[in-house]
Amino acid sequence: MARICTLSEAIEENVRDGDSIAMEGFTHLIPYAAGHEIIRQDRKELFLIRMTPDLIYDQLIGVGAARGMKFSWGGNPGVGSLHRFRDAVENQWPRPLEIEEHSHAAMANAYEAGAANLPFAMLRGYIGADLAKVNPNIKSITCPFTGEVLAAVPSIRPDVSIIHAQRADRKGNVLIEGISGVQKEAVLAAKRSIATVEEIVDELDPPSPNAVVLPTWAVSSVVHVPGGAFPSYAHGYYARSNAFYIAWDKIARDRDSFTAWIKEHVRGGKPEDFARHVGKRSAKAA
Amino acid sequence: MARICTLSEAIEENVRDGDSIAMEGFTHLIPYAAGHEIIRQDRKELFLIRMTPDLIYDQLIGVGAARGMKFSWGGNPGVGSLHRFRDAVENQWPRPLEIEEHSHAAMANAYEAGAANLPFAMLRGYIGADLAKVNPNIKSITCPFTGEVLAAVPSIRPDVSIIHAQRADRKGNVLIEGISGVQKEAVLAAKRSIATVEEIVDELDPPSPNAVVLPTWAVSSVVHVPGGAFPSYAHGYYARSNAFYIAWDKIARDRDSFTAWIKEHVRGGKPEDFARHVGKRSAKAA
Amino acid sequence: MSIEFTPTEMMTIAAARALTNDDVCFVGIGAPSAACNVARLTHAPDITLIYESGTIGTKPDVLPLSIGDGELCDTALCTVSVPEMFRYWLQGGRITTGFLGGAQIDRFANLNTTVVGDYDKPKVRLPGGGGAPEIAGNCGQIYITMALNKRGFVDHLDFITSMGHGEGGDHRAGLGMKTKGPTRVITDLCIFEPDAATKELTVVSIHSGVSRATIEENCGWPVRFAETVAETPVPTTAEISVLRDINARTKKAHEAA
Amino acid sequence: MSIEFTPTEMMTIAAARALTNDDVCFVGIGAPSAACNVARLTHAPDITLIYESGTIGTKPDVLPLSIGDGELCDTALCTVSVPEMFRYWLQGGRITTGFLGGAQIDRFANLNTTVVGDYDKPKVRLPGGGGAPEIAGNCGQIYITMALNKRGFVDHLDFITSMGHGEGGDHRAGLGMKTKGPTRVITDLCIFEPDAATKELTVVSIHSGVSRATIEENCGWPVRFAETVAETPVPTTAEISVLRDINARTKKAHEAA
Repeated sequence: MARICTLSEAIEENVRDGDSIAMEGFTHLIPYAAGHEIIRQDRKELFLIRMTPDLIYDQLIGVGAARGMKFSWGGNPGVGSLHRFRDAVENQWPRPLEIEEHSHAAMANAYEAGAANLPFAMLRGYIGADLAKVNPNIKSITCPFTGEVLAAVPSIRPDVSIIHAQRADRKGNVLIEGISGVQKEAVLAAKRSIATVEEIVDELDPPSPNAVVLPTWAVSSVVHVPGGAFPSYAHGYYARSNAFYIAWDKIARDRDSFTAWIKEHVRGGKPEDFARHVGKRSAKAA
Repeated sequence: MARICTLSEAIEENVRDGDSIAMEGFTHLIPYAAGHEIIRQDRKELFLIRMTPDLIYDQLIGVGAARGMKFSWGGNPGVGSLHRFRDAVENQWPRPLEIEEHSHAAMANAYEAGAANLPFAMLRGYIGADLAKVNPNIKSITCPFTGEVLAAVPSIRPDVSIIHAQRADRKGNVLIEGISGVQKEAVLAAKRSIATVEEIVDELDPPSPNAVVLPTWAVSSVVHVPGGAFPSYAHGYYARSNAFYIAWDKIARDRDSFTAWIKEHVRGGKPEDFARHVGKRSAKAA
Repeated sequence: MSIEFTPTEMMTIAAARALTNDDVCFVGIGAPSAACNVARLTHAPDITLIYESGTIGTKPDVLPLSIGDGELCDTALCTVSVPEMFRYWLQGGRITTGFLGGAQIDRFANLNTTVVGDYDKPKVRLPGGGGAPEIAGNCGQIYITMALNKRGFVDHLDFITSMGHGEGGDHRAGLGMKTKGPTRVITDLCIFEPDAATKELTVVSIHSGVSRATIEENCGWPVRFAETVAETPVPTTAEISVLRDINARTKKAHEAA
Repeated sequence: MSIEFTPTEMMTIAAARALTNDDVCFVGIGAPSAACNVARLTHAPDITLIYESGTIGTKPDVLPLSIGDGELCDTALCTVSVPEMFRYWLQGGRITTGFLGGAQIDRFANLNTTVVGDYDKPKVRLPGGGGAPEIAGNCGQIYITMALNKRGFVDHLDFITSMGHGEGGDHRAGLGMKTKGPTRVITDLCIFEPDAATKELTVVSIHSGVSRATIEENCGWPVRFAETVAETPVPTTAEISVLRDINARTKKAHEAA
């Protein structure tokens, strides 16, 4: 059974120094509030896992919380570079960042294999691509029936996975709606997991028997954090702040302006601050 | 784009003598009307694929339409034996039936691998089980990262798959709701596919963005056959006729009574006959 | 006051008692389904019941005839595809307890539901394994419910559909299986548990009014009894009435449909 | 009457024209997204657009800034998980046309979006491949849109993120790839297609008002021209107005949000 608790408690209990951690959400439902709490609690030596590192990992990398990162596309979507990520890789600032780079297909398959308790994933992929030459975690496997050769990658089994979702009920069952990305897989592949949610309701009342639901016994902690996905979005609650994504380019381009932003908005902030984004943005919600 | 046509046309165009054919539906949404049309059109030498052969394949086996069958559980659920299946295996009546037997997990994974265009599926399975000794299509594969040994089975790639679903729109997009089994995988794994549906509507209007929908360009033919899943059921339309499943035991136990039943209800029947089961049973619908 | 009850009722209730509120249970049809739902309607209201059709957290009001009756989906927390059920939930190691039965069982709790006789020329062709081979391997532990008689409890299986403790001892662990396998076999006459070392099924509890001789007469191998054998507590009024109520509702529903 | 248009507008419209009603199109962000939606709003109303976030059959009213904007899900036929998108739909061979762009391209339409310089000590760390390596391999064919300039069209790639025609000739088929790979590269100055035999990119159509010299000056390798080179028809009033309308709506939406 998931424990319903505060964000501070959830991070305290589930995220440890040195952990491999997956914070997922494919553009949608990115758990920003949880990312900020990890920075406030000063976690160190994390190995970050995420298909699209996005601003959330740019922030964790920029404060020096990460020893390494496994990823498949490290940009600011539709805007440009992740400057903190680039600064870490190009200039080792604020510290070197070990990278393990894959394609989206490989990452998605590796999460899927992790959820299915398999040691590796196979795919028709990486043919003619140089990534296989620089990443020793891309190998091959031969079909025992046809002799075909396929790419193989290790499954992803994070110490902890964190997601944001629309709703949980009071037992801790969690509903995800809209673009669901790899969140279900990330939670099921992990040893421990946290779901932050927009609302906690009496009845989950999914819109269809086939809705994306994580049962309470498959999640470690559930936390009520309205607006917790800002500047990403929550389908049915608030829209993506494309303006913030555009603004981030300038904030993150410079080490000092980044550090000042973190000091003011993250170290000086709290989970409840995210709630104001719901009101501000709800007019755009579906 | 799927062609919306009659059941007779759909079977005529998509099902050929000698085909490997998957008719799926896990207790729910079993495409019985399509099975009857295949018998009426006298298809021969079919290789039947289905996790739970159920009454639908008991009928096809009993009329001698099948040369072989790949399956994982061949009983009348909650009732007992499939007598026509047993008669074929035990006494070669009306003809011998080649069988390829798997577990549910292996079949489900093999459909999944077929949909994903992979040549084989792997699973943690069959350990200590004798099936691996009698089925040469159960092999093993070694993880290139951990050295672990997993079971491997060929993916399922039917010539044609047939399913029954709740609704299609006029473009041929198909919605499945409730217990969705392996139907999506069966359709995507196949060269050709038919969906019979309870209703054809102007707007599909799925209840959630994450509903189970097959786009029109992933299906060959869509056919309006109300009641087409009887005596199985269609969630939201009519309930399972448990009474018919119980009655089948007596009908199928004897070769003559089986043949008489087929003559009267299948060879002498038509797809429109299924519609009466909707009215009769709609009181039980969800 | 004494309650009248049948051996089958005793078997179902003994199986129900083995379940707890924290169990996530992979339910088979027949006796397991009755036992799991009696547990849910008595001492374990928060138990999670999963049927292999993909229904998670289901709370049926009548027992399903098939593994995928509409009732299971209507009352479930959610319903997933069958590949997802077998991949993420069963193989994923998320199920604490699996329930199995079979046509035949041997002293190491291996099960046969495939054939009597030779596989290629069977005397009796049974339905086959369905989910059993991987339920046996991937659930945290396995409970088995079967009526005790010589047709079912046999000295030698013609076919091992799903592995229990194999040839006993550490055979199972030696094949790399990390789950416990069968930890309890609940019959209409008694309850067996595997011996800690040899893994041979051993009678640990005898149902009220049953003699050791009756157990021995109905089992196809020389029965071992534990050093201390308990008497299974008789069904309570509440247990019996919940079981009979659900059976009555089920009968009515299946006949009507 | 002549219409004023920019080279970028010409590029987008030329790309849109390459698409048909029957296409099932895997859409990238930026120029591909504009081209696909212009096609949908002009000559190909029934085209199926798929974004890698899992949205199938989407009909956005404004262009998404990211690959997973809410607009894509709101207007989609359905939305699937990302593993399903990459397994059943892309790898499943269900996509007829994939759209790619990149930081760098070579004469065999291989693309680099990973690094400039050495992989371990990059001069510029680019975002990486994302979906590109498997889009390049698993879609029926690939269209590429990129502005033609020496920074992007280079003689040698530092890193092959996604394979086009490799070293040319039958290199691609020799690696077991059954899909066509890049069949068209649409730039702001001209359109390239791979030579049937050598697979080297060859100019087949030049946009109105552009000289061969301009193309040669902006390309990092000696440009080949097809025997017959067409002049790309200028945008129609309808095409331009659809493109400008959607760009205007998009700008307004992104600034507001």
